[in-house]
Amino acid sequence: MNGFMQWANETMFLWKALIILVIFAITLGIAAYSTWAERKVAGYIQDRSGPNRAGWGGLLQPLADAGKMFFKEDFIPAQADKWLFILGPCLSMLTALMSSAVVPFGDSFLIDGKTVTVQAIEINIGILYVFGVVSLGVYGVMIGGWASNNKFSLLGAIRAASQNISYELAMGMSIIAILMLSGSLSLRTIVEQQHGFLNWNVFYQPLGCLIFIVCAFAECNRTPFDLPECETELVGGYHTEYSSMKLGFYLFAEYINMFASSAVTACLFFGGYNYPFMDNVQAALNSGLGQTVGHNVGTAIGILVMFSKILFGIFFFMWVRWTVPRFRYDQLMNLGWKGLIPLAVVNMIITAVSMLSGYKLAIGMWVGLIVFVVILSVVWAMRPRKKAAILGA
Amino acid sequence: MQLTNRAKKTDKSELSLFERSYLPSLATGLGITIRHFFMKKPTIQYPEQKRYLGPVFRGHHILKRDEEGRERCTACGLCAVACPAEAISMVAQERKKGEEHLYREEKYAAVYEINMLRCIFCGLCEEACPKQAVYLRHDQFVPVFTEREDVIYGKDKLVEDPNNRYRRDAWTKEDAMKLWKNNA
Amino acid sequence: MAEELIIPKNTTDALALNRPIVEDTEYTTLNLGPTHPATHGIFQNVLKMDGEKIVSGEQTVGYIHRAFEKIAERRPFYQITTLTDRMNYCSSPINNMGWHMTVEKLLGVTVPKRAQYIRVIMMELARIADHLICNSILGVDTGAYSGFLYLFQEREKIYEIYEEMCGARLTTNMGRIGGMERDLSPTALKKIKQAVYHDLPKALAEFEKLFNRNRIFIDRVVNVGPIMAERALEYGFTGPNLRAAGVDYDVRVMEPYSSYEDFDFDIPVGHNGDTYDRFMVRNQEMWESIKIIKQAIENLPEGPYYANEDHYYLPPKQAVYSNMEALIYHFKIVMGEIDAPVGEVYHAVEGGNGELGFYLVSDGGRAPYRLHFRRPCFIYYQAYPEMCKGVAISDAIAIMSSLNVIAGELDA
Amino acid sequence: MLSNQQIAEDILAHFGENVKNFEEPYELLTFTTNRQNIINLLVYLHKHETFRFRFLTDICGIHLPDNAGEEFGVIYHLHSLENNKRVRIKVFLSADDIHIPTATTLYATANWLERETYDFYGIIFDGHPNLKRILNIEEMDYFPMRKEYPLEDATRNDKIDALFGR
Amino acid sequence: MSSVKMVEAPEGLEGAGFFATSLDKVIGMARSYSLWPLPFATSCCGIEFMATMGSHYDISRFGSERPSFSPRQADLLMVMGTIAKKMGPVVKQVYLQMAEPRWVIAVGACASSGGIFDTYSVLQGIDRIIPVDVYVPGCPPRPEQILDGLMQIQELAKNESLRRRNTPEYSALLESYNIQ
Amino acid sequence: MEYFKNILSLPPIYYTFAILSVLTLFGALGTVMSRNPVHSVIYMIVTFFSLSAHYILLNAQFLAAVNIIVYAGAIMVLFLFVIMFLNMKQESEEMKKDKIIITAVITAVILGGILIIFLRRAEREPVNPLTYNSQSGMIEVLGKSLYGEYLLPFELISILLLVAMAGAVMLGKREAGERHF
Repeated sequence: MNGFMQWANETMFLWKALIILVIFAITLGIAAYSTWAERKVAGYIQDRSGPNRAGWGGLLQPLADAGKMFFKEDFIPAQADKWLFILGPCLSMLTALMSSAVVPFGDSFLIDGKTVTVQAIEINIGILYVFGVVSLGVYGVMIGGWASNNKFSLLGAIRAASQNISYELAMGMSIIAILMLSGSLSLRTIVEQQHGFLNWNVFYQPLGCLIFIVCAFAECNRTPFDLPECETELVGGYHTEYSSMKLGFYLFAEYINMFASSAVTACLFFGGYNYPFMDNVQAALNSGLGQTVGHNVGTAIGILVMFSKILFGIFFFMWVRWTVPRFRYDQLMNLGWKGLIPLAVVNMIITAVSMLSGYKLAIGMWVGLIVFVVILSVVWAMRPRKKAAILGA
Repeated sequence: MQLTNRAKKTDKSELSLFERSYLPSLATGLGITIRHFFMKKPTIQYPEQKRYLGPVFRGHHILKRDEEGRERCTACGLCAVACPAEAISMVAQERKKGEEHLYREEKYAAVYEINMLRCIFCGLCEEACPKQAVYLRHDQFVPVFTEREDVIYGKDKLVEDPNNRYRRDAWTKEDAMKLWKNNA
Repeated sequence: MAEELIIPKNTTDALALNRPIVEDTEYTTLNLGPTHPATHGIFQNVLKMDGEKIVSGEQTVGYIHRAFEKIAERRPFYQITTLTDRMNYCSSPINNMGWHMTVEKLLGVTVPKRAQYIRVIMMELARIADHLICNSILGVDTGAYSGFLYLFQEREKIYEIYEEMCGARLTTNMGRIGGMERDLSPTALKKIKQAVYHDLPKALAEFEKLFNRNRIFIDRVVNVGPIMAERALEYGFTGPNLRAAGVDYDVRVMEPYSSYEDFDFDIPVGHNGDTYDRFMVRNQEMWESIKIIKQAIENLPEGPYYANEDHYYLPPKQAVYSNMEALIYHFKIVMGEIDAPVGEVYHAVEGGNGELGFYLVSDGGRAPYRLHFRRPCFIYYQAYPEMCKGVAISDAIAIMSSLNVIAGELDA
Repeated sequence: MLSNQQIAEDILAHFGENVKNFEEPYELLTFTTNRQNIINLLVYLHKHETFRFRFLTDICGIHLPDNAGEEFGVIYHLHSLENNKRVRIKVFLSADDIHIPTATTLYATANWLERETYDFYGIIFDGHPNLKRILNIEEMDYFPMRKEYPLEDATRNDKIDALFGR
Repeated sequence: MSSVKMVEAPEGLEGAGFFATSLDKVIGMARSYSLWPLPFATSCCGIEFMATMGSHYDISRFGSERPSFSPRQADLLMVMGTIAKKMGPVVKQVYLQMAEPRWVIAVGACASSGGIFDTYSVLQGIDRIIPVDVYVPGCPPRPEQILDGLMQIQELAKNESLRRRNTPEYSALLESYNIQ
Repeated sequence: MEYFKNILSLPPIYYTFAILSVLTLFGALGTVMSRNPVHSVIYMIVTFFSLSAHYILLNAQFLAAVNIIVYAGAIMVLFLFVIMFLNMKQESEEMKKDKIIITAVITAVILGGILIIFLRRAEREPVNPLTYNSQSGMIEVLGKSLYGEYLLPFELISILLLVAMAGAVMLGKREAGERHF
């Protein structure tokens, strides 16, 4: 027992456990309130007021939904594969919750002279971990969709599977350019490299960022890529047969995924917990409050910045959802395989060339991009044309 | 096939490279939606806020009384005939002596029932009534029902309450037109 | 007419309600409907699928068959409006006026100019309302929900106009044999002006910005479910769906009724009859309708809003109460005892979905002897399996909503 | 501009005895033919160089129980879009032999219209690819639009029929 | 927004730092603000339901804007429009597929009683095949009336005991409709 | 008894290893034994997971992650995908059972024999804790050796994969002008 205490003391086990718990709770909380936010945002975008009866401004809405779902009849269809039917939503929820483990939400706190990083686990293959977890996320959907023994569910599951696999490729390739820049797989290192404002990867990797965000939409099954569950085609898609809390898990997992992908996007491209003039702020804090307290307050500000980025990311997900129509299955595949993957390769080449050229990276990237666009336009202008310049001719 | 000289082809011109990149339409779309995000909402907070339904809205039925509080209905049955849903039924009765203060005409409806779930609120009964007795209120709905037994409204629910008279600006369309002229 | 009615033994519910639902367990069939969210109204499409591709399809209709034609044989002429209102409920005034014009044709009544203009205004408002729903629902079915709610706000304004006119929003019952039930009130006129000069153009322009050049949307609808003009004519297409295929057939121009010859408007036609063409034609038609309404308001003639025909048009209430002759007419009209001539008449109007025809056979009685509705939806929906052969299920849904199949009209 | 007179004369010249009862109610040329000639007539009008009646507007049935020997009618409305001209063709059938050839070979539209007519009146269209009920349930064993069947659902019990006019 | 009626806290025992309420009430309230409708729209009333979902009336204020077209996920079956006899079995099937607790609104004259369509092909009210909780009159009802119906269902949900769906009375009710 | 005492005194890592091994074997057996192909795939995923855990035990983080991403995350998804597609069609008729059993037994005997022979012949060098490089499974070391020492085979494999990909595309493109769903 003594040994354990010593070990715990050395590794700051309790603090770490506390941070993990807090991150876990915040993830769940944000996901729960994302459902409320989604309804509110949808309402405001559509000139409605959204839920406003359950509590002030409808704030109790997620609780009402959860309460209802818990006490709803738990229904397993007779023809369904019982175990897999239960396994599906659990897997979905599990993988969704796992992904935020390696996200650095803030710098570090100084406690008792020891440094506690604001991150659940720090591993040096952070991106690969995220990637691995994301690639598993599709199982929940596939298994659930298949086990329901319903044609609409199965179609949804199949769509989900092919969509997720396809977009993972483009996503991975867009990340490779980031890895080339940073030379590390650790999310914390990548975030630390974007210290300040102009160092954010989005300025070095605009194209990569775009591809990554598009893929994030696809991986989260959000409009315009919500084919696995699109209401007007497949009724409910993979979760057509689900009721009660199992359905709740699926819906919840979607929001957790949104949270996780916003967090990862913020870390990879938007500087994570970094914000403009943070050095000045930190210096002012340090001189005002002393080293320890100043550092901790600075970290807290960083965490707030990180969360505001994540929340904006979630808002962006919703904003896009209520704006655009969705793709068709084959168009989605075409976009992934014939659009995003080649673009990601181009992005890699541009990055590589600009790294080798030795010019300041950002300039090299932008020049490369402009050259690419010019070439593309020239090729486009010289393509053989048919007589009638109408759509689809 | 050209049949007239008024045909006009719709626009179906090809997309430019820029438009093909998805980005311009996405940007305009996002612009439109965010503008709506900050717009004033037209939502009516219904149970608290009620909307004026227009001067001739066809709502809850009412059997009018005249100025002296007598029932106007003479049980001629025209409303029942005019009703496409056959929702109105009535039993006529001769007015007895001493009931002149209750009924305006010599005959009156002893039973007057409307099946509120059959009724389609088309207003034909109001139009058919020669005695201006039956009206569809412009200010009140028929409430929702939870029991099948409640849906047939008898005279107790239909006849106007003398203490809480139903008022409207114009009782006929001719009156309404006069009103417009006066207001103009 | 047969003397005695034969009561069929099995009109009881039992027969219908104990029907087993036959579910096909073979995987490759997909039952789209009858309660599928994209079938808006209710009809069933049994699709044979190869993965996401539709190999063949067959529709079952009649899920809300309400026997309009049978009811019409038992109702006096003026009560049939309540039926026509519920036929194409997205644009009920058009059906309503179409029916009244048919009866007027039979009776030989001439409607005053003002009433005709008011009818045109109402019918064009209805056309806008109809196309608004169709186009915005196409948006919903392709995944963009917001446009639908933006346009529905405009529909709400059209409802307000109806409500001002007649007191109901959807099933208006606003026409009468020989004219209109009510005159256009100053408030209604103000609201119409506000709608056609300000709100509608603004909302439509915004909607077009949201969709017309949006590549995701264009990819979803261009070359989806095209139907060539010749085939469309064979299938009896009319209205926007035929015009999308390039045939400029419009009843309003070919056989003008209700003074349509007074108005200057274009007939938008499409290129190859695909979903995009149908969408664009409807969009363009809304602009044309706005044009027509503007002209109608500007040239709205003074005068009576109903024909001075004591036999068909109810006398004023005051007169009924004081004037014996008026009372008799009133009774006769309400009882349906108008002197209808024996004869048959076919009248067509340009409904929201195409040529809406009324074939009326009268034997001089109080009700039509036979009344047949030529319902455009019913006729062109036959082409659906052919149009969705070989496309993906998402396309099939886009095609269905662009056809604007209204279940009430489809099933009669 | 084509006049009804011209069309009528041309048809008479071509079909002679088989077409009769030419009328013009409300300026719509109406005439009657028999079931042996209806398809020929439709084909003739369809192929005709100047008439070009290529658009089938409508097919519907009618029941005339008091018309012995001709109890049922099928009414075709044709439209020539180029000439903007409509014609109405009627065919009457006896209740004992209620068959008529299908027009689906000529018009795709006719398919459902004929099915509807069958559904309502029980008129059998010979050669129809899929002649079964369309609007009503298939178990139904009568043809509801015939005059001898009542309109109402027999189970309604919330109205008083004694009121006059009903 | 102050004019909006908010949820009132459920009645319970209140004391210093102590607040107890029966589970029934809390869950009833949760259910009532999270009624996911299954819009079974067949005709005109369906269009009015669209209006109810629209910006002017906004059914989402009551937490009911998520239409569940899958009967498993729906709490409230809103039958809107004429139900023909051909459709009857489908309505029943959908009702059977719904998970408890489930409520049914018959919106409009046609669904409630057949309306003007007293004909051989139309079901004279859906309460002949499934139990109906609330009838909304009108043809079609205005969105306000549809909202009234929804609020009535909310009342029912709030006051329903968690055990109601297991009681013999309830199974007797279902039995009378031939539903096990 | 002695034996059990030995077991109890083993360091905890051995327990982990033992549990993982049991899990791996359980997954593997499940893959083979389950009748439902979808269940097989899921058992196989379990196997891959426990294998990845083995890699982590060996301090090969990169390999573990890649194993999950590539095998569990992509290849098995494709497997499942294909199986779901197959299941849509009617159940294929049952094959002759005894033939399968005979074939399986013969294959198992041969495979087992080979394994046993090779394992017995194999010589293992004991790990020298002094010279052992704990970073050898880490990504930097791996990358350096892949792009340095083994550059040629690495590039050759990539070309091979490219060729295979092109071939797959060609094979997949059966009908010209057909839309792909």
